[in-house]
Amino acid sequence: MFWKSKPLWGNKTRLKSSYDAVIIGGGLHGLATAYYLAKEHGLTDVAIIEKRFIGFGGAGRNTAIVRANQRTQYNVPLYKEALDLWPVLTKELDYNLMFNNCGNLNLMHSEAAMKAARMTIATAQFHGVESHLIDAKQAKELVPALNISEDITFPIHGAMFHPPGGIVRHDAVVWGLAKGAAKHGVDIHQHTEATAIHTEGGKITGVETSRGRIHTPRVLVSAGGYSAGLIYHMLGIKLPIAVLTIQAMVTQPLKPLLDHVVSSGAYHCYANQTLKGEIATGAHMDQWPNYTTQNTAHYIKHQAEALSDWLPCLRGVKFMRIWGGLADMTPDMAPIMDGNDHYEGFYMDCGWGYFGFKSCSAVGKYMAQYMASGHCPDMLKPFNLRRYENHQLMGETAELVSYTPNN
Amino acid sequence: MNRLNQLPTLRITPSEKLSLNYRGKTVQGVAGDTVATALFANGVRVFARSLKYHRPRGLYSLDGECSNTCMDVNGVPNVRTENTLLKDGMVVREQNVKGSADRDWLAFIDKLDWMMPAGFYYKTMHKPAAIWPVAMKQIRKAAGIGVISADYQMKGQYDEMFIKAEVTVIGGGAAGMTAALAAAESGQRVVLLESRPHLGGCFDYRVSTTAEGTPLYERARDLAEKVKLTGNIRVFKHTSMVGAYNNNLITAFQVGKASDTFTERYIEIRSDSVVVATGCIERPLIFDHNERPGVMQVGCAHRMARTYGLLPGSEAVFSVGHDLGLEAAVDLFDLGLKINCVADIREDGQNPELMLALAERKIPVLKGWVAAKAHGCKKVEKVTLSTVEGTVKRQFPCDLLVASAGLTPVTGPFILAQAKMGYDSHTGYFLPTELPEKMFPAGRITGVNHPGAIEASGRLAGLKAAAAAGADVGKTVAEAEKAASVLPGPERGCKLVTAPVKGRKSFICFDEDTTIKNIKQAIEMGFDVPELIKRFTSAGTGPGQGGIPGHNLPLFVAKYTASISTPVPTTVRPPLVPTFLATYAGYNHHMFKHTPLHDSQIADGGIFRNIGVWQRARYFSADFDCREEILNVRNNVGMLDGSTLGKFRIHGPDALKALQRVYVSDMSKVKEGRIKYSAMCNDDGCVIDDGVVVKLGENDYYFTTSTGRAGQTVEWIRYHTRFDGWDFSLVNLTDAMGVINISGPNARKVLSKVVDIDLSSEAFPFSGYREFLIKDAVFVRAMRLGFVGELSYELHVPSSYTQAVWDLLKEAGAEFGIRNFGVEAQNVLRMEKCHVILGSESEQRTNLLDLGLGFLWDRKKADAKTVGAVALRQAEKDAGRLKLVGIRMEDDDRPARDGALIVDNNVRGYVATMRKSFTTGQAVGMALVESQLADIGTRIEIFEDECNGVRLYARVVATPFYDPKGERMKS
Amino acid sequence: MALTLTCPVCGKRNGYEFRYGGEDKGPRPVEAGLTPAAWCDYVHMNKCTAGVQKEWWCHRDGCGSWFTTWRDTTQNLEVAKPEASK
Amino acid sequence: MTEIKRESPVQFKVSPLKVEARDNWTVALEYDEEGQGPWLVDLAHKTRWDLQDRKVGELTPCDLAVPEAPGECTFADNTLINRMNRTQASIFHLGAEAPGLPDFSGYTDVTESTVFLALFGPKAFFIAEKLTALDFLDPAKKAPFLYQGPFCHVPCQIVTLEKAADGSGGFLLTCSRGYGDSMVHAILEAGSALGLRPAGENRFNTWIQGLQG
Repeated sequence: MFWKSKPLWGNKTRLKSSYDAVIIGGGLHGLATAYYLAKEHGLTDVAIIEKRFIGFGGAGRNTAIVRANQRTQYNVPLYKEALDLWPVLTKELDYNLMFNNCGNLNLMHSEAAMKAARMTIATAQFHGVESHLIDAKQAKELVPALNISEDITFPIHGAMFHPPGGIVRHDAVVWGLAKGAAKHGVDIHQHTEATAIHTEGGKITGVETSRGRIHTPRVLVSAGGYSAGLIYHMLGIKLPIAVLTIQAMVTQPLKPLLDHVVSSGAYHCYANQTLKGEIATGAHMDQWPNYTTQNTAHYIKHQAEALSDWLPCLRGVKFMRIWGGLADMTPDMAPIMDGNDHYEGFYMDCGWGYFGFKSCSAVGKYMAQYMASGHCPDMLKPFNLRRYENHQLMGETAELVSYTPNN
Repeated sequence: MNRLNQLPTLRITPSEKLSLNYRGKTVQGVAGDTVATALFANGVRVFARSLKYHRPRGLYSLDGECSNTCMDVNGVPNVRTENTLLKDGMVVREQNVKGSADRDWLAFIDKLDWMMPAGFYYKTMHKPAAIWPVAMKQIRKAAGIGVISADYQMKGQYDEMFIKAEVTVIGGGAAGMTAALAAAESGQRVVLLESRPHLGGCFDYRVSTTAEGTPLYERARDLAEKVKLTGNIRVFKHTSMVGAYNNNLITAFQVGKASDTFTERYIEIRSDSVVVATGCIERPLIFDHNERPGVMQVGCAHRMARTYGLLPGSEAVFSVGHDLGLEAAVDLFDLGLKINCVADIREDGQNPELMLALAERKIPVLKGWVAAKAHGCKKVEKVTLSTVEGTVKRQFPCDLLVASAGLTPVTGPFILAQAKMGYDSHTGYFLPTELPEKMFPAGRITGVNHPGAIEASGRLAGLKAAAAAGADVGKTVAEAEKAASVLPGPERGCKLVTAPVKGRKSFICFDEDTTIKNIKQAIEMGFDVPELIKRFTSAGTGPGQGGIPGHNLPLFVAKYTASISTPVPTTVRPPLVPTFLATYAGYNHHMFKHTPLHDSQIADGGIFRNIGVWQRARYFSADFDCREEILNVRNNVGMLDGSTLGKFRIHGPDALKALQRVYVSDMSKVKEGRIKYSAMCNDDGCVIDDGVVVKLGENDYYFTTSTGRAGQTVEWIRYHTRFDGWDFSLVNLTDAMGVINISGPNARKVLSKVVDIDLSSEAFPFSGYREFLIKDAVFVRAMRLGFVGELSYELHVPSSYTQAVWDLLKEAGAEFGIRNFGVEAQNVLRMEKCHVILGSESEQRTNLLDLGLGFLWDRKKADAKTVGAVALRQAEKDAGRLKLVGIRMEDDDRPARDGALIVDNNVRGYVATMRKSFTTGQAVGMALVESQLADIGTRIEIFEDECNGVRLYARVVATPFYDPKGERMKS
Repeated sequence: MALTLTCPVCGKRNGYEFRYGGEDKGPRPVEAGLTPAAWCDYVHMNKCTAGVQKEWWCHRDGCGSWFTTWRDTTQNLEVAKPEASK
Repeated sequence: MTEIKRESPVQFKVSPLKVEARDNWTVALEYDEEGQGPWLVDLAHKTRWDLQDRKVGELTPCDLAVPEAPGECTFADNTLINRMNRTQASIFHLGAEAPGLPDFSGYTDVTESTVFLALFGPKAFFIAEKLTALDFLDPAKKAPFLYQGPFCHVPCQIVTLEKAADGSGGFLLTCSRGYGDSMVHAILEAGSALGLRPAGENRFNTWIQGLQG
């Protein structure tokens, strides 16, 4: 009977003194990696160490957009696989992840942006991902609330329309993966803080936690925005990361208004309607390191100004709630997935910026493969840390870097 | 409905009639009414239907803590009608109903709650997978409350202000007013914010008296008068505080009165210190059907009568947990309400005077009793009262059930200001365990309820705030502390969480239709933290911003989970009151820069584009191919407004050193009378800017940057020299000079009609720089450049004269058919010459060498620590890089589109810019390709979007495509 | 606002008037013999301190000065220079 | 034949009642219905200099001292000197004529670089507070003083010449010339409810003559 209640991710367990693998961070990437380690690789003696509760960080703060229309050939296949996994996971986990396959519109506000979009669309199509360039009129047919007049700050020239994308219920992914991981034997330790990583002779030996020491030959740090600080603090490894606070907000719930995810780079703004009817919108980051996850007066006003321009009917709607999360930004807007380099048995999965949600399923799968075999799967090879000193930025952003926090 | 028109506490003007349209009928209200009170006066009891179960909902609080009275007003959804002032002619409709609020066809859903336990969405509707998309459509339709049309245009004027105050007081009740008066004594600037349209708070409607015997409403009006007469207090009424940020930035919005020029106004206040005197709302009493229309909180029932002159019912039962409830019962009885019973949750501790007053009126009082169930379908008809333990039950008829478990301090401002909140076992409140810096509580929020104590705490907080803001009030603070200490302190609060019920129809959150049973289900599934339960059950995430469940949810979770001993509060987030986007947006000024030629470029038919901060003419042709513009430059002469170009003067003893740091070339080789073209890189060696440098004198240079970099150039140079202590000065002259680019084989002929100097190629050669006067008045800096590949002069003219010089040239060029060309024509012209535009032919991965600009780099100045030089050296021999090449299509009639990919089995690069050249007839362009494809003659395969697998082919060719020897631009 | 910063020229101002210029890493390293790893460490790598750090800011919308200050990244507040700074 | 005329970055929608030709500028002296204030006056034609030098504090442009601390101003003989930072000052010539640029490399004539406006009269600062968070009415600040900061999002130099707690007084504002249209539009929009009107140079002269006593 589906209304009978029992604990979703098992009863609370004792922290053992030894595990085959320890994952620091009970977010989406940690949970997904644990799930696949246990399910695909038989590595079931895995502990997830979470300082607060699962889904506290970015997992519960993102606006749940999924898509696979990244810029480079390194990223598109990974995100495509992630996108394809939502229905699969829904079935595997027997948990409705509520994938709303509504498609994404990425608005373009200049000739140069249209050209950039064409390159991205060609890349998508080359990899078998559906994506099209449409003009402003076509965009308005898909999203009647759009203002395609000329008299706004950034008039709309067209859009990149990406039908396979959409929205997934992010909390459901957390709880579903936790359920799946627990079912395959993974121990989820909430309210447990990792305080140190132990090494000996260049090898990982254990993790110190607020509830005692764990012996383990493998550690993955997948603590979202906290990863870079934690890795430097515990192992002295510096990363090309700046941790920023990114904000999002919702309006009061409305009857259906937006049938697609709409976003605009020029306005630094996206908007989509949740299944509950709220317009979820956000994307602003203050351009300095900030671990607070606090929102700002500046931003909620900025967002209202931007939406007044391109979704003007929303002026008659009220903002209800704003919140913040962390985004760990790299200079080339691509993540760092690496392992067995500085220390044998040390793995990291970080630098996701604001792409951590959409990638989590596929990354869990490949990071699990990496950790189980010790060898980097081809899919993850381009994301190594050494690319920065080798002058091989990934090109996920076209923007010329300057002395922003990314540099 | 008859109004109680003579009460001294009224905030309505009964003689001033206003009308509104409800469900197609015109009904009357009076000035001072809210939309909801006007509807109530006209017999409306069911205002809305709930989100999930379509349960009837009525007036419950009057301060907008829930969506019960949210309606559509003038096409705007989700308006809280209970605290929106009535304006003449409003059109009001109910929301989320099929039929009407009174008769909603979807009301049957209420019976199906058993199908919808907490989180049921997660466990259903995904098997088989095909069901989900269908189900989702239905969910979307059912979800959401109001409707906004896609073409809705919000009316009204939206103002904004950004002010500074030494002290901001949030809440204009007795405590807030007293605090403001105290803080103002020292002459500081004080801002007082009150969410209701009038000051007075909980004194405003009460006839009980102060220790001196003054009725509280009179006392409030006296204080308000004093505030009004105090010059350094700025009062904002009908102003909701919505945000508190660190460093005590407070945000709020004000609703305009009929006489104001604004509809709503956004307010930001930078405060040195803050007094929070927000008082209390009521903690909802949880029992079965606790949100039936006719169930009302104490303050709501009381204010309906005292403020709006409307008796909230005819026959009432009270189920309360605090003295304010008893006080209201006495007063409402005196105003004509029949009261069948007053159940007080508390066994003892009641104010004896109130007990006496109830007895005198023969109102039965049951101590230790509580409402267990409200009966009636759309309205309350009777109530079951029960002992708190649930052992004995009794029923009473009534059409009004005044229900309130206790009080809840409005601590939102503290939570937003990052205060840690803890459970206070005496009051039962969540209070700050440590106050945020320079933030002070005053009044009922501290737990006091005695009128004198409320004022005393206000005075104390006001003085402390003034002191924190720098006023010298030490002695006064001590006196105020003493005065407050002798008055009654915080009162013990009622701790009851729910009536003795199972909770299937006991609502902890009205907005989301969350019941006690749902919460229990969530806890059993492992969600044991209130914050997680909130996410899982949605409780507290609706339009009421958690006003209803905020206090009860953590109390219930603590009670139900034995593992948690002390209740843990949930978070609140801004805006504390839902706020229109229109209000936040305010003026939304669009700030753009215009060139000195802006108006004439418009008059000439320019089609503009926003480029960064500038607006520029991109086309002067109806067809965006710009054929005529392009050919006129190639064959004749054209003029371009290049004023957006960055222009700078750098001077001082270390000016050259600074240039050597940021430019890749050796800038000591700049010759007088000549321009030097060079580039700036970032630390990755990626080119971020290019431009020319001119030497004006010893350690005195003039240089240009690209349009996009102009705003950041000064800080870039200062950044990269910040450790050096060099002595140089930078002056941004970007806006000081308009730039006229006159290009084409006839350019010299045109210019020579306007200037007196020798323009021959010998006297003013390519790459030359000259200064001269036009008409003996206009000082011009002239350069011979070749960006578009023709004979070309770039004139830098003082901005105020730019239009005059342009007009002179236009006049002089008339005989040659001179015409404008825009940015797109320039883009094609320069492409034919393979001159790069940064960001167009380059990206983050391409460095100076990749672009073929290595000739600009002087490797012999390592001491200069030139930005980017290290990266260039380290990456120089790396084969795996993208290189910029020229390509020509095999089919000249089929140019690839910009952005097309270059592929084999993998992506190997992309086309940056490509056009079919009107000049040469060839389809040519520039592309970034992996270095193994960069050799001339290499055949490359192009994958265009929407190509359906059909590839195009091109070859790498020599560059430039036009006038390879540069004879034309040097002519 | 939230953040305020103290410009050495203009005094305490709204944080949005400023541009962040990175963790303080000291002067540009000497070019000779600089390894790719050392170059990368200076240009790209950060400590990502969750706590008080010394950092660069430019008063972009004001006087234009570049200056260093101390800020607690867990509070997003400017703080006094810590006594025992490394 | 085209006349050589100079154009201001600022254009009001109303035409002036009285104008005067000066150094190729057409200076508006008076407008119709200037009202009771506050007023907005275009001063684009007034000469402005930038002065930068390591020893700027020791220089005496127009025989006036450069003030010591950033933010301080010297105002005398229709000349306003504003100390910007350690090495820089701006000089505004508010009279009818300006002296020639001194023969010292530290000076740059920046008259052409900026929009130059005066906003003064009753409630002048209640208009300002709709456009900037800068605190002009700070009791600790004594006029004249300089702020370098954002006004309607645009970096500006703003010199307060007079102020009172009731929001009256006035200030001079410069920002990049290109913003002229946007800035004037924004100021007039914010000021419309408070009666802000364009005014001519005469009214400005009366105001500053009063200030200089």
